[in-house]
Amino acid sequence: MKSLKKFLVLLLSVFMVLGLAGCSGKGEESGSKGIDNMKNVKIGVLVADATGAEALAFRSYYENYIQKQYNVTFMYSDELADAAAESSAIDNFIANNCKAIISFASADRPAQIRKCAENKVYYAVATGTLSDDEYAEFKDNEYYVGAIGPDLYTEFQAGYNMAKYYLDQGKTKFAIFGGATPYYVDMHIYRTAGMLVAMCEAGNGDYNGAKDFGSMIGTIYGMNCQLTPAQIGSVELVSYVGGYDFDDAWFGKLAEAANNPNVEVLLAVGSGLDTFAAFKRPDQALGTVDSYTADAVKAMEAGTLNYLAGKFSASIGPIFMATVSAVQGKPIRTANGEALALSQGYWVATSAEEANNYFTVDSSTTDPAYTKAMLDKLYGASYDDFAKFVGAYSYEEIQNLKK
Amino acid sequence: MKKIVEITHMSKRFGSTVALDDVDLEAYEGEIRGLIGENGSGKSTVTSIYAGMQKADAGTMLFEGKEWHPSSMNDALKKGVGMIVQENGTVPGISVAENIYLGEIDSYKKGPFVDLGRLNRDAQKALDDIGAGHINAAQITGMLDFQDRKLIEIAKVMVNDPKVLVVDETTTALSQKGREIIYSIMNKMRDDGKTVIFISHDLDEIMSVCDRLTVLRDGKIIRTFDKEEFEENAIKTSMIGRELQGNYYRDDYEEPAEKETVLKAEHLNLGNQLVDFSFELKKGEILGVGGLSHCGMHTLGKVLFGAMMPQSGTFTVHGKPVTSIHDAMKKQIGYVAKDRDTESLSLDASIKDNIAIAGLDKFSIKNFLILPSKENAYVKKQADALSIKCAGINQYVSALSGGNKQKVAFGKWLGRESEILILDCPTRGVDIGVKQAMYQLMYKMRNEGKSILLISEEMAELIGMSDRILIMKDGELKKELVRSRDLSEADVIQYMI
Amino acid sequence: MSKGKRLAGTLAIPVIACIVTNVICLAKGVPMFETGLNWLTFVRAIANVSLVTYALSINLNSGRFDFSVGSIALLASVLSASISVKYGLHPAVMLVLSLLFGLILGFISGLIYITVKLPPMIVSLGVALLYEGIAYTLTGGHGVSFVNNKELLGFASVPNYLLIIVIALVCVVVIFDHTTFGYDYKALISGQRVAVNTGINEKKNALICYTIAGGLMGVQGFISATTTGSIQMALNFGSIAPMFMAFLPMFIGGYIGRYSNDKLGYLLGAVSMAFVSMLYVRLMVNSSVQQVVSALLLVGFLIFLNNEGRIKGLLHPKHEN
Amino acid sequence: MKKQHIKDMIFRIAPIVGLLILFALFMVFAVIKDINIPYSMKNILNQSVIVIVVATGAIFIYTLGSFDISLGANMCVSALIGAMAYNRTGSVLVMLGACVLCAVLISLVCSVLASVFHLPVFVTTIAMLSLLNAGVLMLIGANGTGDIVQVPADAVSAINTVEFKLLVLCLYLAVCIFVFNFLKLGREEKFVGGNPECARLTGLNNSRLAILAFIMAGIGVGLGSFLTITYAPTLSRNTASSVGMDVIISIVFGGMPVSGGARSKIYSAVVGALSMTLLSQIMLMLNLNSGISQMVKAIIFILVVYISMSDNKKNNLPR
Repeated sequence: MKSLKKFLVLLLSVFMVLGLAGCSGKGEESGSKGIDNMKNVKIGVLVADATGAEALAFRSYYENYIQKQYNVTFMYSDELADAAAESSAIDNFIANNCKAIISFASADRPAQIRKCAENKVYYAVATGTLSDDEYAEFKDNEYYVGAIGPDLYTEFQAGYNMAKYYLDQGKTKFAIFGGATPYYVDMHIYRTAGMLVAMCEAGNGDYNGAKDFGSMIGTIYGMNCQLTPAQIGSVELVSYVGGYDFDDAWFGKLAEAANNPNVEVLLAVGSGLDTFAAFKRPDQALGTVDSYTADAVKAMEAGTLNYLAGKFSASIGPIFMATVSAVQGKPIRTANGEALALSQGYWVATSAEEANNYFTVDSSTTDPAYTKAMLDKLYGASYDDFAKFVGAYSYEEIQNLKK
Repeated sequence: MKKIVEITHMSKRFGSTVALDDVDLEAYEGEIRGLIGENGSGKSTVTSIYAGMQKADAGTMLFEGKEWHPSSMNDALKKGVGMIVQENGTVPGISVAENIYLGEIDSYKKGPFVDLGRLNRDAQKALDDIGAGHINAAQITGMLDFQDRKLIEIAKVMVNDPKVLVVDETTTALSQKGREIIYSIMNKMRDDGKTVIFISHDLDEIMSVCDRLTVLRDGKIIRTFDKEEFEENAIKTSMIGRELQGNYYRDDYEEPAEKETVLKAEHLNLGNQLVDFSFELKKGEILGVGGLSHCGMHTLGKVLFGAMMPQSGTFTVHGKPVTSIHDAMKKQIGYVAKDRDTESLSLDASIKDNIAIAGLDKFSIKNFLILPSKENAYVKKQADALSIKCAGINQYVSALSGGNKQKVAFGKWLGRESEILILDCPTRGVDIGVKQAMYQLMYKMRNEGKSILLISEEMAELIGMSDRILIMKDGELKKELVRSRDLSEADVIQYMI
Repeated sequence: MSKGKRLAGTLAIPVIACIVTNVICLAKGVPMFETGLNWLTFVRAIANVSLVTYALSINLNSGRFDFSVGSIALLASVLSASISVKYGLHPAVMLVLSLLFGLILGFISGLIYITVKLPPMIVSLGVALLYEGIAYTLTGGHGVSFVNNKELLGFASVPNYLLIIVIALVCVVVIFDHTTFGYDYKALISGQRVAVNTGINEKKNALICYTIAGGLMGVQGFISATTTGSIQMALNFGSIAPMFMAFLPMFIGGYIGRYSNDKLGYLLGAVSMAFVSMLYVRLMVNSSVQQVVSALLLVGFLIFLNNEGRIKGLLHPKHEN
Repeated sequence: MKKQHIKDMIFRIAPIVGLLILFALFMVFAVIKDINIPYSMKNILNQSVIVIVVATGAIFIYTLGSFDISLGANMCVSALIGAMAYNRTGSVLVMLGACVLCAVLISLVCSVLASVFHLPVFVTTIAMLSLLNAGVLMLIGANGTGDIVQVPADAVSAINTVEFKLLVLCLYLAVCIFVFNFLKLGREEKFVGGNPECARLTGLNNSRLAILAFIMAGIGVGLGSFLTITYAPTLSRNTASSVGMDVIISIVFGGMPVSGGARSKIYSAVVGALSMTLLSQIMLMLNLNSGISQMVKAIIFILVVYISMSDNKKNNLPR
């Protein structure tokens, strides 16, 4: 009995010594500000999608590249369906002592930022932006690191460019898959609007009275986000399908929309490969916003797909560096001390070769688009350098940066 | 005589209840052996184990001198031991033929498929063989009445030509014709040198049918009587373990003191169950209703309690019509249903829950709030009054014996101080001890001025207890008989069939 | 029942569905069947719905509610598609693999049920979570995509679907109406206690039921997968959705079963639903309207089913009394 | 006799033991992983509270032996209506009223529909689910602010505290416990669940009781939707989408028999919901991928329910 007590006392003292040593060690480390000898930073990642190809590519970049190169640990949330789930996930991360949160979830960004700021946790938006009002509210908050990603106008532009690509080839008969448009999801509404505006311009007509960026969005909302086919001047939107119902009627609608004998081009605001591709005839063209996967490349090679706009997975590298910099006390802010608000667009591939180049870089876990060497330069960088780096996001520019 | 069935040191427990306690039993070729005992005495348990329905905890069984371990009822039947069970032993949703060959369809395979033609032909023959040729083998069993379904079970057993046949309380549910079929089968088996084990709680019947009689009590064998030793009082005494005190039924033949009509039914019609049925129930009267199983008397009970609506006709209590069960209860009517386990009680609930539920409005404050103390007092009063044998009022009803379950069902309505009690087969499956207590209770209530409608399939009970007896046939009132010393079962039966 | 009455009772609902939907379509100036594609959509809907309906009804008729059917379709198709894509297998082989994996997964699900002896609904909740988790883990969350595999996508054709529909119907009818297993199954449905006491092996029977249901769902998973060439992952009961499309055809099947065979009834229920689906497709009805209409149809039919006597009474008032 | 008694006891307390074990495990990992324990405790309460409230109400439906698959959808609609009511009036009380009223109304429609037309309750809730999902899309469309309906965050931040939620929870729980154990209604509900036919023949009005049970559950859903708004004032079509299944899982995990009846326990919801939240927290600390953590969850779920409920005495398989 006595010996047991002794043993316990011994054990306890050993722990205490270890603990003290640990504490002092930490103190030392936090003193030095180098990115390579910082102590481990836990970063929580909020995801609204745990199964999409794009989401998984992003996750792979963080977990299989960044986490191996830097002394950070990523904690991923479950798939977050609503604002309440986001709030819970942030609470979880705070409880687990995450120092920063990078968010891919957008049900309620202001609430996310407020909660993080209250708890002194840094917060950054990956692949998205805040609205102007939201930015005005949070830009001066020291815990709001900022956002890098396509803003809604960029989304609009992505849709516009995709439709224009085919319109320039003289195509006039289109089918559109509107994705989450019927669920009032802005990202998809703006892409759809972009496509329709391009058609209005080329066909010299209007879609239910709208023909430009401003009026088109209003018109779509006016239709309760339930679009219908229409003649747009000399161009025709022959068929339209929205939603993700996955029931027989939905499959039927997709098949009918794609297989309409008049349709020349299929446009998808997202997941074109999972929806239209299987129903497409060889004489038709297919363009989609999607990510660079092996399947997409194969589809481009096979001619199933002709136009692919996608985010590259490493595009979330800079926001990571901005976040880590902030955690380490070297925040990257504008001259006025405001949070980052940088737009970054898509990589667009119109040939199998391009797509393959993009995919090779994008899927690499050893030599991704943004390597450690490139990102290191962003650590505590000036705003201008940072913005310049982010702005040069096209494939060619990045390849040049690498050299 | 050759010993064919031999059971030694058999024990069986159900949870905390000892169902069989070191039982030894044997039966011989060429005899009809009676098994008698109160409910819960273990007579069904011992035979059902022997027939493969369940397993014993301890003991050995021999059949024709060899070790006997049936894996199921079908297995036992195949090897020569068949049993006709007390409760419903057929599956309603399948055809008669499928029931007769239930679990043995394998032997009707033609290639990978079932040869339905041969199945139906064989089944029809089996039915014809036992004299039940009026049943069509291809019919869905659920469409038949209880008696025909019993006959199917008999056919199912007999088609296997068993050496030992167990008949468990089957006859109570049968009409004269059904009984004759089963008696003739039993007699034929004995004459062929086979063995019948006959279980019944009807002492008269068992004494007339059996060659020897074994009495069980509390899971133990008490005594075996040979035919020449048969004597009613001796058997009864060994069944309940003491002398029966007082009379079994009431022994007065006075008319009820009061003439006030409490319940009046006029021209009730409901399908073929009630045809222009009219009667009056007086205060302080036991009114018996008798007939064959499907004469409509059970429906009558439900209608009078507001549980079924007649298509036409009226019935009133003190001149006011009854519109629903709830209304019937407000008018102080109580109803003990025929099917105790499914209609009268909630088995997975406690004694307290079951008794309290009918009297919530009696002891709750403002018909709303329940205080545990008041509730316990209310339930305790009923449990004590009925002397329900239990570990406590929180015991689950499922753990009680049949008689005690029935007491709980009575308790529901006694607590409400119901003025009119509709009792549908109140002593069905209840042992003699409890039965006697129930009769005394009914009599006491009658003398307190309460009115009882006693629906029963037991002639003796109707004759012994009722002030008047209504005989029903095919939904019609055939005859009204008034209480008298001279009334015999034959008098009653002639109007039923 | 006379032959005429049987025929009328059997065909009434699908014929009404056919007429009503076609009339609505024509009124809108869109014929329901114009191209071969329309037929393909129609037949695929029948195949999909009938398979799920058989699978769900097998256990539901025995009082076993199964939330896991969708997850079986998911996991079975993930397994078979992964293998088929990797080794470039023929669609027929993938179909057989889906069936096999479905059978195995159904068997495992049944095995868990008879082992733990918990109410099937609870077991199926656990199994659904488990299978979803396995499917997710196996594919790293990616699901399986074979958009470029023209051969596998080429399976989608009217004759192929018809073949599946016919084979599935023949199988369930033979298995459930003409084998000893089927006879025992029916006995267990309506008289569980009696049947078990008589010596029918309930556990074995339940196991076979789960296995068959699993196999059917495996095939359904195959059809779903080869429709678009991609299998989407589901977590947190995301896989239970297919179950909901089976309820209405199941009730319709139960009704038709009174006049003929309930399995045929399920198929005809699926046919009726396919007409409704075609109506949605041809008129491009948006999904919220679609949901409302489907819900109303379900409630409406149930009201009809549960109040048939009363409705008939209203239509033909009795003159006596 | 004694042995049986002890066995019964074990079964009865298994869910609570499970909760304690999970809590102990949680504490062990919390210490190892050096997490912020006080914050985590608050967080666990925060996350469980909504499911507990809704599930406690739902116990009334489960007690009857039926269940409602449309609870989550009902919550979403009620929350949307509540939020819209706030935006019209600016009053939190009105929002609370609208939430509860709407939820009760939906429950009422569902149960009355079932009772008037003699429909099986469960199937009615399936149809209700579709209707409500369509209703959600229409409400969001009618609101006209994109894919979300929002209440200003500062409007509810004052009551978005653990203390307030606990207060609501305790009040509602107290009411439910009171109704369940001390009112005629509770007794009758339990009795109907045990044997509906016997209940009918004892003068209980089963459809009236079903309607009352749905009203009790509706109040829970209404409070749950109110708490959802205070916790996350931005609502979308996915709001509360997981609540429906969370409620079923929690209630079962907490030891409630799915067949209802006399053995129903009102505290199942509390035990089950807390257990499930603890389990998720443990998974999170271990940082497993979503698929694996779901598999572990499934296995633990089946095991715990197996220990607490399985009835091996019965010859027949449960249905």
